Amino acid sequence: MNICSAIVHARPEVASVVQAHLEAFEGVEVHGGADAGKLIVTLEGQGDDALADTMAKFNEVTGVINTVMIYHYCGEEPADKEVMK
Amino acid sequence: MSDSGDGKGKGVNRRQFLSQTLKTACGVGLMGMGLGFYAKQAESLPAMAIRPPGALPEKDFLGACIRCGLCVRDCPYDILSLGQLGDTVATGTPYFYARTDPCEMCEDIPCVVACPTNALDHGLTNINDARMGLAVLVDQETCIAFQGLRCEVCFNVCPIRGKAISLEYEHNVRSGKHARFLPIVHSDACTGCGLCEKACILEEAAIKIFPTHLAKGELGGHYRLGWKEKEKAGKSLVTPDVEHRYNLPEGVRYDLQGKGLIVEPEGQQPMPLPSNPLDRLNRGLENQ
Amino acid sequence: MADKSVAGADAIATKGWWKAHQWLILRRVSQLSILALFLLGPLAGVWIVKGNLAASMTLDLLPLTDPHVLLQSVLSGVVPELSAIAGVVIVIVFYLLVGGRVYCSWVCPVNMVTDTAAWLRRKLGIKAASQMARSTRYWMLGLTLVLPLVTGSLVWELFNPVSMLFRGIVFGMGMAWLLIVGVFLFDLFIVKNGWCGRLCPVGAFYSLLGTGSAIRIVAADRERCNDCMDCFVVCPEKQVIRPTLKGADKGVGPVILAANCTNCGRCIDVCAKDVFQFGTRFNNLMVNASGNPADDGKQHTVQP
Amino acid sequence: MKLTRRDFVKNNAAAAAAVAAGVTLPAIQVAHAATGDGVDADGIRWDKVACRFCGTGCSVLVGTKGGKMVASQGDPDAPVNKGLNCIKGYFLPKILYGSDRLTQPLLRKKGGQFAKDGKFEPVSWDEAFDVMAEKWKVALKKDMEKNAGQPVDKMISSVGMFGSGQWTVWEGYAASKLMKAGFRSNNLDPNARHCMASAVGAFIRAFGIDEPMGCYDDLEHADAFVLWGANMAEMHPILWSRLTDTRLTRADCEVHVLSTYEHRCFELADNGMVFHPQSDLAIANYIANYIIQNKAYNEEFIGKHVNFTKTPTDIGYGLRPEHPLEKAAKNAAKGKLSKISFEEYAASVAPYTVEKASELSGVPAKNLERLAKLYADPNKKVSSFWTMGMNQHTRGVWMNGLVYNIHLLMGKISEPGNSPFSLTGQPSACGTAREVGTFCHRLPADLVVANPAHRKFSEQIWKLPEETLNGKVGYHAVLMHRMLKDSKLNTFWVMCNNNMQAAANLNEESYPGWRNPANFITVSDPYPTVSAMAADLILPTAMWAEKEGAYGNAERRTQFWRQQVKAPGDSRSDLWQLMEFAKRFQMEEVWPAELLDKVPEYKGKTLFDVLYANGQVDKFPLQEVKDSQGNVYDNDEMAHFGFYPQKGLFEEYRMFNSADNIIKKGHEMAPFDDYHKARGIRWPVVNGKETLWRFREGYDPHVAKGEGVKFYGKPDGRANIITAPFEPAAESPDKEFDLWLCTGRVLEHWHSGSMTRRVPELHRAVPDAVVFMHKNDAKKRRLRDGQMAKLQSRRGELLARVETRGRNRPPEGLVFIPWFDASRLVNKLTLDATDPLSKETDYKKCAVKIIKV
Repeated sequence: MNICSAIVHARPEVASVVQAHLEAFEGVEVHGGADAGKLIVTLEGQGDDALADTMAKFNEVTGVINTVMIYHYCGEEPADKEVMK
Repeated sequence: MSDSGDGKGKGVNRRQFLSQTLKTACGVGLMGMGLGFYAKQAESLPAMAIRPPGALPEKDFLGACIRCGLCVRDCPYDILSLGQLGDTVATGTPYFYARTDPCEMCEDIPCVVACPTNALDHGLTNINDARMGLAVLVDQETCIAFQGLRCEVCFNVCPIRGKAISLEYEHNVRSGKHARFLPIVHSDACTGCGLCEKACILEEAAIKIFPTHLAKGELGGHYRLGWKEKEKAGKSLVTPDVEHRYNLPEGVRYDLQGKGLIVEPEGQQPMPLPSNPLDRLNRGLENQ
Repeated sequence: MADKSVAGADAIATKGWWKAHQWLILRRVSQLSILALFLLGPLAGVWIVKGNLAASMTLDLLPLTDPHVLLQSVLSGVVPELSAIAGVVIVIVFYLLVGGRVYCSWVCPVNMVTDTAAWLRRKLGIKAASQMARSTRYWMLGLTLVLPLVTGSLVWELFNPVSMLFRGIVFGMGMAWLLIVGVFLFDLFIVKNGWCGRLCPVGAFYSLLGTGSAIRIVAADRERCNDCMDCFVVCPEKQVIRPTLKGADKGVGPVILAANCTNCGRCIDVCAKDVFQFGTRFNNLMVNASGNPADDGKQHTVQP
Repeated sequence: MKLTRRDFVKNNAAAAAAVAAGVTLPAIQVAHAATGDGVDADGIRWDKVACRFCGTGCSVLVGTKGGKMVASQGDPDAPVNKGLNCIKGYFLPKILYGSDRLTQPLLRKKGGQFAKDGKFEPVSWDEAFDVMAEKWKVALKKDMEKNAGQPVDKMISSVGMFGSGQWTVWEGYAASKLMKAGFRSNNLDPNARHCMASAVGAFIRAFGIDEPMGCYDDLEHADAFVLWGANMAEMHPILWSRLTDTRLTRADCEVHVLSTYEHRCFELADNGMVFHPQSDLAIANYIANYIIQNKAYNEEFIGKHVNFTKTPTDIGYGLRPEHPLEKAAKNAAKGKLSKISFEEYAASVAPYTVEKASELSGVPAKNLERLAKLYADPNKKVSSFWTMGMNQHTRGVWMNGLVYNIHLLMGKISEPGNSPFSLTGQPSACGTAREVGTFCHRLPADLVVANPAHRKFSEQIWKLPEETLNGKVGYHAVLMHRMLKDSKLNTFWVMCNNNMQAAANLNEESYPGWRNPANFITVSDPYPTVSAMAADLILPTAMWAEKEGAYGNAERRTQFWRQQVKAPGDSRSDLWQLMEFAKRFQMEEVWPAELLDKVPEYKGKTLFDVLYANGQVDKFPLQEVKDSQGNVYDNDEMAHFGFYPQKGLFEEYRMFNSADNIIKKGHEMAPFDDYHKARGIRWPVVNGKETLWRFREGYDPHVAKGEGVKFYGKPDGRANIITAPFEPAAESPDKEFDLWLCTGRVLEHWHSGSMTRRVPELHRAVPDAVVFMHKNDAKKRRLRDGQMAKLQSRRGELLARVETRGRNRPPEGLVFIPWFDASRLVNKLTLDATDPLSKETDYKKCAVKIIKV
């Protein structure tokens, strides 16, 4: 399991368009923040490289100003174990 | 007075006598000032100590109460104590703590009757007129009634039922389908007996009795509540409004002082009942 | 002369122990039974007397009110209830009759404390450490009456060890025992008879009340005095004795008229020569009228 | 909602980014799982449990830590209460930890031996059950001798059990099976007899099937509410807050309240009516009359779905047969319905004019008319609610029926907002007492002992030889105490209730019965209650969440919970006790040889083997009880017996209501495991779907398309309108005993107070039972508020303080006293008059006098 999160700074006026673009990448989820122009994004993928590549591609999306990685998790636990209800 | 000295007075000259007197006077005077200042502190009643019913305003009370404890003795519920040296309550003066021993509001108010000095005002003959303090719902965040739980213990134990504490019903926005039963204290009826504080089921009571001067806000001297003034006067304070007329489509009324725009439902008869049972029978499937 | 640390040793020797202590014991009985009466309610549920020395109600019938406390209260601007006024009148009449400072020696619980201090002081032979004018108490009295006038509250009653001790015993002591210990230590180490004899405004008030009171100690057989000084040793207000005991020459009558005599009767106890007796202030008149005080005085004595 | 480890990490990742960006994200779940493994940040494990108290059926989340229940909260996801609780629910964990919990069996002994007049001494479970089984065996042997050669519907029994609507579903079921199948005795009755029997009787008579057709959603859909003898404000606090909310938010919503004294519901009432006790019969008949006179009735509905019937009148008061009132009754205890025409029905209610109803009830005519108009208005959806005011009534079955009459006349039934709704007082009066057959006349799922077909069906499910089940209706609750006194019932086991404080007429019936030297009384109780004090053997009981449980509330909602904590000391659950007690009996000791001959394989076995190790109840092996977060829970009964008894019992019970060949449909339940996942499911559950409103097409799977409404509990699908007149109460005030006495509850305490009085805060809030009375009545007796007064009836007396300004405001001539207070036993005063049909005691009406002490 390989998961990281990032803040994607985008121009507020086009943030929602950017969000749609980002969500098109595989394993990418946008959790919110479009109003403030700071999109909260999580990425999920197979290896560190794949994630780094995806992140790099964020900056090519029109309207993206900058991308900052915040949190990175890689672990071997089975990802489908229930932890809460 | 013939005892100004231990038999040594004989040898005392005028000068010595004067200086001795002056010394004593100064000493006692200083002591008096000390006592006075300390007294100010010692007399500051803590907010949680409540005076018995009919107690004069605190300042007058401290002058009038001779600390005899007769009120304590005549309280049938034994709720009153006398302040002891080291307590935060002025030494020898009567008080009770609502959380542990609230006033049971005896109809004949024996504590007042017992008071020899009018420190407990003998003019108080109806216990409902007592103002020992004022119940204040100090914490809406922990009062479980404000969270929508069904408690209302304070309302239920209040002896001035429905007047000193009333329940206000309010829609519970969070749950969407329950009402909240909010206890509201009314200072015009609350005697400050403290039964509510005692009964409050929280670890620390959310409703507490405070001295009235701490508990009450005061409206700006210039402002009146319009609806209350109107009620008092029994009519509008200024010229009554004229009758209004409106441009309205058919089947629509306008009630200026009441509901505003009223659209009459089409073809629906209000009560009394239609005499034709067919109306009933054709009702049928409106809920399907 | 006998050992001064045992006052009245002569008296015990000549009259026996009981006779040499009879007034002391009676006083203790009086002080303790008053306390007991007040305690009977809270402890045993037998309500004969309610309240305390400031004001009390006996059998729901007899109100008694301390005039000093009530006076403070009135000075703070209060109009007392009828029961309080009645209580004060009864109390004043009583003390006018028996002597104002009878309150101090027969009623006040602090008396037991200060008597103990005085007794211990004699035993331990502690000498005076400092002096204080006996008149201080009148200044104190003035103070207790001025304070309510100025502050509107009974300031003195926040400190008064006299009311506090009694109330403490009946209603609960709190930290008041500290104050009592203070009085005790003050009397023991600092000023002899310091509290009751020099400072206490309550005593001062009662001394004024009793200036003209009827019952008095009479040095009826003062000519028998052998100057053993025992009475001076035990007397808490010893300045009151000399003018009378030694005043025969100056034409002073045999009655101790000084207001601060507490009528405690201890001088009667300790006098091996039976110089003193209880009598009335009118014994003096009779001396003046008949010129023969000794015989006449005796007829008016009170035998316990 | 499930959260996998991946979601969890992702959420944490997103949350971290959100914090860094200063953005708030609405839908991220991080809170609970923060520490992982199903416990919260404080190390508390949370799980759902149904509230222990009233029939509302709130769900709570309880928090345990270190084997102790340390926290609770209203369950925000529970549809009934949405995270709310009443004041009792707020203190739920504390009921487990009263300082005087019983932790070991106690037996009356003298010189080391059991003695009826001995003192309680601690004994082992073995000794307790040895002594108890010996007494039961003596009684069973005697019964077997007497029953030799008798047909099953003539069999007597001198063993009995008094159970509870607070038992868990499987405890009630296990008890029913033990008594009826094992001991072949129908002397099993629940305390729900005191509470719901009249409602049951009326349901069966009117609809042929028990329990309400509506559900709590009626509270949000009604235009008007009518309370007939229910103080919902205090007794169903959360439902009342829903009702109040509807009153506040729904335009033109009205609340009508009927009661014999003013109580807290009157605060909300638009039309509050205080009527003379017993005159509700007249009021209900007047409303029917009004509807008919104004031709407002729903002709189509009554034409299609209703039969008109009448019930015998002058039926007595359920007292002992030698009582003058019973001797005078023409049709004592008769209830067989006979068909009448609509016109006959109309004529039967015609005398109940507004004038007559007003005169009998003391309610002003205009209030009555307002109520009648409400019911008669076709455009108003009306929900009627009632509880003990109508059920604890010597004409309770009649009265329930009279309200159904009104709803049926108008067709205002079985649809959202139109609902005659009988609320329950206990958490599982429906789920346990009624559904699994713990009444002396019932078998599980609405079957009855008197019906040979029902017995046969039950015998098949229970794997019993034919003619095992006793066909004679057993002793009901009130009769049990009379029979104990008469030495006809000799061993008696009281579980999960406090009947010595509850049953009426303590001095003349209950206490002499229990202390009768011929009898052996066992009480299973967690606390030293009045009942425990009067017992011979006390068995310490695991309570509430100390065992896996299930309750069924008043809207047919069945809720499960897992065992949260262990019971203290040697306490054991009622289920353990019932099953373990069964091990003490060889089949030869309980069944006669000729019955055993039919099943030779049962010879030499124990009752436990036949009842519980029967291949059905022991079908489910040991397993881990786990929640969806992976928390593992104890199940002490499973650990002890080596199989999952709760599941086995429930699944066997399901054969009564969900098997293909069931006799009465409409009671279907979901499989055991489904309930542990859900916040309760409302039966009938068909194809995994629950039922909100019964008998109506679309809502009820048993009503076919095109049928509209079908009361399928009755063979012809029609409900009964049953006419019944006003008849006076059993005991009314007279010159000497000049006041009506009404008893009841308060919000802060539940029933006999054995749990709530052990919560210090609740005790402080309401420490003593006071007698509520009118100021003038107090004045006449020179009584003041707070003074002690002596209440005296023909049967006993007690002292209580007078309250004239409290929450209940009785009219002149009536006093009210709550019965929670074990220090003043109100049941010394009450009369054991019952509804002759339902056998439910009338706790609301007897005559007392009050004297100043």
